[in-house]
Amino acid sequence: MGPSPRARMAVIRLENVTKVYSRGARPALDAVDVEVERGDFVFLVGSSGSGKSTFLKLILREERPTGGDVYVAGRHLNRLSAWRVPHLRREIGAVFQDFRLLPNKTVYQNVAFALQVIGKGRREIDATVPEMLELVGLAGKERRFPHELSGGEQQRVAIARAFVNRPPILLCDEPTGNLDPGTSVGIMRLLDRINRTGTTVLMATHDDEIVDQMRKRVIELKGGHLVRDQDRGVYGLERA
Amino acid sequence: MGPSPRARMAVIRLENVTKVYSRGARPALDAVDVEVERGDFVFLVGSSGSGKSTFLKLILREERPTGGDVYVAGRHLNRLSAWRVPHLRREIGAVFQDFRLLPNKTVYQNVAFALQVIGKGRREIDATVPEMLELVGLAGKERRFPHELSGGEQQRVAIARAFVNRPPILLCDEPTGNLDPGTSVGIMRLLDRINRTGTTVLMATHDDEIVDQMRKRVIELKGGHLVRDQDRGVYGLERA
Amino acid sequence: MRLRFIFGEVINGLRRNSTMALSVVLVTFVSLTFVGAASLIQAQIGQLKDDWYGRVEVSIFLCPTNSLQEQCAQGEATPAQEAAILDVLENGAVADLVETVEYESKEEAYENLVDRGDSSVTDFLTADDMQASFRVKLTDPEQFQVVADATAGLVGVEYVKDQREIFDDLFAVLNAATLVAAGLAAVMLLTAVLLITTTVRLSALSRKRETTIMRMVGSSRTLIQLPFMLEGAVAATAGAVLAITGLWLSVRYLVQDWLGSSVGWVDYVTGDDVLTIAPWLLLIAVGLAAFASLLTLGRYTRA
Amino acid sequence: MRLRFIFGEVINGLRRNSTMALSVVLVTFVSLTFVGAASLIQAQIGQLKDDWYGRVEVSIFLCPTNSLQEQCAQGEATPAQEAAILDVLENGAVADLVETVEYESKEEAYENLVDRGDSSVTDFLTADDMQASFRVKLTDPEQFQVVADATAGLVGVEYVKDQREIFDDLFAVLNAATLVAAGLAAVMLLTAVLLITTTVRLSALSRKRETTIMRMVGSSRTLIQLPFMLEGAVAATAGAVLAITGLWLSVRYLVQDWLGSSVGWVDYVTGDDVLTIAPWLLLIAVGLAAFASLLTLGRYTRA
Ligand SMILES: Nc1ncnc2c1ncn2[C@@H]1O[C@H](COP(=O)(O)OP(=O)(O)OP(=O)(O)O)[C@@H](O)[C@H]1O
Ligand SMILES: Nc1ncnc2c1ncn2[C@@H]1O[C@H](COP(=O)(O)OP(=O)(O)OP(=O)(O)O)[C@@H](O)[C@H]1O
Ligand SMILES: [Mg+2]
Ligand SMILES: [Mg+2]
Repeated sequence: MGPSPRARMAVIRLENVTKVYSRGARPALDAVDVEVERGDFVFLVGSSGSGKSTFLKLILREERPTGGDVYVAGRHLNRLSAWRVPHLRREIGAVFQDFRLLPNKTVYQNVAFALQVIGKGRREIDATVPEMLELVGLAGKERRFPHELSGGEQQRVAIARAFVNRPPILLCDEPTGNLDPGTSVGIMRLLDRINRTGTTVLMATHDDEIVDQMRKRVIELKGGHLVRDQDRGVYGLERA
Repeated sequence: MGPSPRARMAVIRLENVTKVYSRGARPALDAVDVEVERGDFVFLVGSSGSGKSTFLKLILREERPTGGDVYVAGRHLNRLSAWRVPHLRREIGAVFQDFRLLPNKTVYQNVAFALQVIGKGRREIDATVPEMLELVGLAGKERRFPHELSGGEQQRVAIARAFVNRPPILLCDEPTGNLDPGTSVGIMRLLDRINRTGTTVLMATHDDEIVDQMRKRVIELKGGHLVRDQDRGVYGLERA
Repeated sequence: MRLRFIFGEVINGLRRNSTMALSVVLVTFVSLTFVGAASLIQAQIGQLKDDWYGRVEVSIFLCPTNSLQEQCAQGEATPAQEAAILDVLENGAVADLVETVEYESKEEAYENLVDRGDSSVTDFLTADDMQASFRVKLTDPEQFQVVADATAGLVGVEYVKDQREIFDDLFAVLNAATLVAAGLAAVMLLTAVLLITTTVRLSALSRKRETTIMRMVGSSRTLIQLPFMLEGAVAATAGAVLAITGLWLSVRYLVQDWLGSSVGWVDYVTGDDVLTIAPWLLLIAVGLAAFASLLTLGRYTRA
Repeated sequence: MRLRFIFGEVINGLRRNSTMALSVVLVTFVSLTFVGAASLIQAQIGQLKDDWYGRVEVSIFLCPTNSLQEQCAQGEATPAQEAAILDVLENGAVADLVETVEYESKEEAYENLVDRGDSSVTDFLTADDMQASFRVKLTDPEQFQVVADATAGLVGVEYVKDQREIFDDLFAVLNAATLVAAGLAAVMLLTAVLLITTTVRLSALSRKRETTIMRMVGSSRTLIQLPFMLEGAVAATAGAVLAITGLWLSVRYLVQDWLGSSVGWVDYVTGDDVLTIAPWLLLIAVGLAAFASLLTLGRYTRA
C-alpha cells in the first residue's frame, strides 16, 4: 500500500504505531494510524489513560514508539538522531494543563525565554514578543508575574510562549483542564485564531462542551486503540 | 448579633473571613461569611483564582485567616494550637485533583497508610480497609498499584483514603478536574453516597455539568467575594 | 507499630538518599577523626609532661678537669665547693623549692653513658672525661629559673641545665599538629552540618508526598518529623563509629606497634584513651545531626 | 547572549544550592589539601634524597689508638695499612663503583666536630680521641653493601658505615605521613565526587521547570546541560584554589619560617613546589567535576 496523495501532504503521520511503556504492560497506544494535514484542527478525546498524552509525546519525540513509524514535519522520527531533536521541537509548540510558567520571570520574560534559549538575538526578541502578547490578548500585562494573573491569563502566556517562534504545529494537552468554562471558551477562541493562521493544532481534552461546540475533527482513543476519526465530530458518540 | 439557632448546628462556620497571602496583594478571600450544616453537600464554584482552594485550606487549617474567625467541628481554629491541629485533621477527609497516591504502595497499602500514621492497630486496619474499598467500588483491586488503575479508579482510592477514618467532613478540591465526563459522573455518585451517610461534603469545582445535574447548594466566589449562596443551585447564574 | 513505621521510614530515607547519606558518613568520619586526633595529641602531650616532668631534673654540672669555661679556670670542682653548693640547695633561699638532691659522680655519669649503649662515644671516652653533677628535683618544675639563678653563679658550677628544654621543640611540634588537626576538624564539622542540613532537606523533599498525606490525615508532628531527624543522626553516628574504629586501629597499630618499635622510650596513648574520648565523639555526631535537623525541619515539614 | 545566559544560570544555580555548593568547595578544599600535602611530602623526600644522598658517603673508619674492637687489637692503623685499603678502593674489584675517595685525618675529624659547634663534646675531647677515615663517594649509592663487604675485613679498618642509614627513620616517618595523607585524600575525593553528583542532581531537580521548557522549545542539549556541568566545576575549582592557597601559606609560614627557624639545616620545599603541583590540583578538581557531572546528567536532563 503506497502512500496516498493525502499522506504526502500530512504534517503529522502515525503508521501502525504501538507504544508499550513497560514490558508486559498493556500498550498505551496499539496499532494507531493517523494522518493530520497542514492547517487541521484536531481534538484528541478519550477517557483517562486512553493514550492521548502518549500520542502527543510521540509527536514531540519525548517518547519513542515501540512499533510503527512516526513522521512529523517531513521528518521520520524513528531515524531522527538525538542531537537533531531540538530542530524538530522548534517546529512544534506545546501547551499543557499546568501552564508551566517560570514563577520568577515576568510575562514578557517568560515568552522571551523561549526565544533566548534557541539562540535568537535581543533585537529579534524585542520585535517578536510584544506582537505575540498582543495576539494572545495580554498587551499591557508584560511586567506582571504569573502569580499576579488569573488561570486563563497564565494559559495565554503559555500559548504565547509556545507560539512565539511561529511553529507550524501546536500541541495542546488538556489546555483548559484547570480552567472554568467561561475562561475555557476564551482560550478556545485563541486557539481557533491561531489555527486560522495556518497552524496545525492538535488538542487532547476531556472537555465535552468545547468539543461539541467547535465541531472540528475528533479522534477518539480507547485503551490505546483508535476507535473513531470523524470530521466535524462531537465528544461522545452517544450524543452525535 | 448573637448566633442564630442554625449557627449553633453549623459544622463549618466562617465569620467575616479575610485572607491576604502577601502584604499589599489583593485578598484571596474578602470578608466571607459562610455556614455549613452537618450533612450538607456544598459546591464551591468560581473562576480560577476566585479563592476556592483558599477557602478549603482555611478549613483544613493549612492556612490561617488574616481576619475573621473560622470554626470547624466545634473548634475555633484561630485559637487552635499547632500540636492540636492533627486532631482537627482527623475529623476532615481531603481529596484533590491530582489524587496524591503513593506510587510504590498498592491500593490496600495506600488506604491503610492513612490509618497507620494516626496510630491505628493492625487489627482495626485489617477490618476497616476492605470495607472501605468495597464502599468505593474497588473490591478485588486491593493489590494493584496506582499506575495500574484508570484515573477514575485512582480517585476512588484517594476518596477511600480520605474517608477510611469516617470523618464527619469531606473536602474535595476539583476531584473530577483530571477525569473525563463519564468517569466524573461515577465519582459524583460515590460522593453523593458518602454524603447520604451523614458526612458533610464541600467540593470546589469548575465542572458546570456536574453542578447543574446534582442541584445541591452552590456557593460562588468571585475575586475573593462571596457572590452567591443558593440551595439547589446551578453552575452559572446566567443559566439558572 | 509506630516504632516499626519510623524505623522503616529511616531505612527507606537512607536508601533513597544513599549518596547523601554516604557523604554524611564519610565527612563525619573524617571530621571526627580530626577531632579525635587533636584530643589524642593533647592527651599524649599531657601524658608526656606528667611522665617526663616528673622524672626530669635540673642538672647542676660541676667544673670538670679541663673545662674551657671561664668560671672553671681553677680546674675541677673541689669537695668543699660541692658541699657549699649542696648547702645552698638544702638550706638556702631556694630550699623549699627543692624536693630531692642527688649527687652524680664522674664514674656514675660514665656508667650511665655506657648503659645508654652508644658505642661510638664510649669507645674513646673514659670516666675522667666526664663531669660530676647535682641532680635536683623541684617541688614545682616550673620554678626552674629561680633555682638556676641561685646556683649558676656559685664557685665550681660550670652550667645549670633544665632538662625540660629538650622537650620544648617536640611539644611545639605536637601543639602545631593539634592546631592543624583542630582547624581541619572545624572545616569538616562545618561541612558535616551543611551536608546533614541538605540531607534532611532532600529527604523531606523526596518524601513530600508522604508527609503531605500524613499531615492531611492528622498524623502527629513527631511521627512526621522523627524519621528525618533520625536519618541524619544515624548517618552521623555511623561516621562517628568509623572515626572511633579508625582512631583505635591507628593508635593500636600505627602508634603503639610501629612508632613504639622504632622509638620505644615514649609512653604512648593507648586504645583506652581512644575509648575515653569515644562517647564525646558520638555526642558530637548526634549533636551535629540534631542541630542541623532543627535548622532545616521547621521549614520543610510544616505540621 | 548565550554566554551571558549560561553564566547567569550558573550563578543562579550556585545561589539556589548554596549549601551544597559550599559543601563541595569545602570538601574539595580539604581533599586537594591532602593530595597536595602527600605530593609535597614526597617532593620533600625526593629533595632530601637528592641533597643528602649526593653529599653523604660511605665512611671507612680506621682503627684509632685505643679501640676496644678485636680487629683493631694491634692499635692505630699504620700508613701502610691505609695505603693497602686505598689500593683496594682505587684498583680492586670495587674500583668502578667508587667515584672519589677522600682521606680524613684525625685532626680534620676534630675540626669538623668543632665546626659543628657542640661544645658539650668538644669541651673534653682532643684530636687524639678521634679516628681517621676514608670518605668514599660511590657512583651508585645503592651499591653500598658491595663496597662494605670488600673493605670491612681489611687490616686497619675498624668499621664501615653507610651514612644513608641515619635518614631511614625520617624517611619512614615521612612515607607513613604520605600514606595517611593519601588515604584521607582518597576518602575525601570519593566524598567530593558524591557531593558534586548530588549538587548536579539537586540543581537539575530545582531547575526541572526551566529545563523542561528548554527541551520543549528546542534548545540545544549543550545549552541545557552546560550550566550544570559548569556549576560543579566552578565549585570544585574554588575548592582547588583554596587548597592551593592553604598549601602555599602553610609552606611559606609553617614550613619555611617556623620549621626552618627551629631546624635550619634542612632544605625545605618552597612555595614554588606548591605552584608546580597547583595545575595538577586544578586538573583533578575539574576532572572530578566532569566525571561526577557525566555520572549524573544523563539521568536528570534528557535531551
Ligand atoms: N511514563 C510512563 N511510564 C509508564 N506508563 C505510562 C507512562 N505514561 C503513561 N503511562 C501509561 O500509559 C497509559 C496511557 O497514558 P496517557 O498519559 O497517554 O493517557 P491519557 O489519555 O493522557 O490520560 P489522562 O486523561 O489521564 O491524561 C496509561 O495506562 C498510563 O498508566
Ligand atoms: N500560597 C500562596 N501564596 C500567595 N498567593 C496565593 C497562594 N495560594 C493562592 N494564592 C493567590 O490567592 C488567590 C486565590 O487562589 P486560590 O488557589 O484559592 O484560587 P482557586 O479558586 O482555587 O483557583 P483555581 O481554580 O485555579 O484552583 C489567587 O490570586 C492566588 O494567586
Ligand atoms: Mg494525559
Ligand atoms: Mg484551586
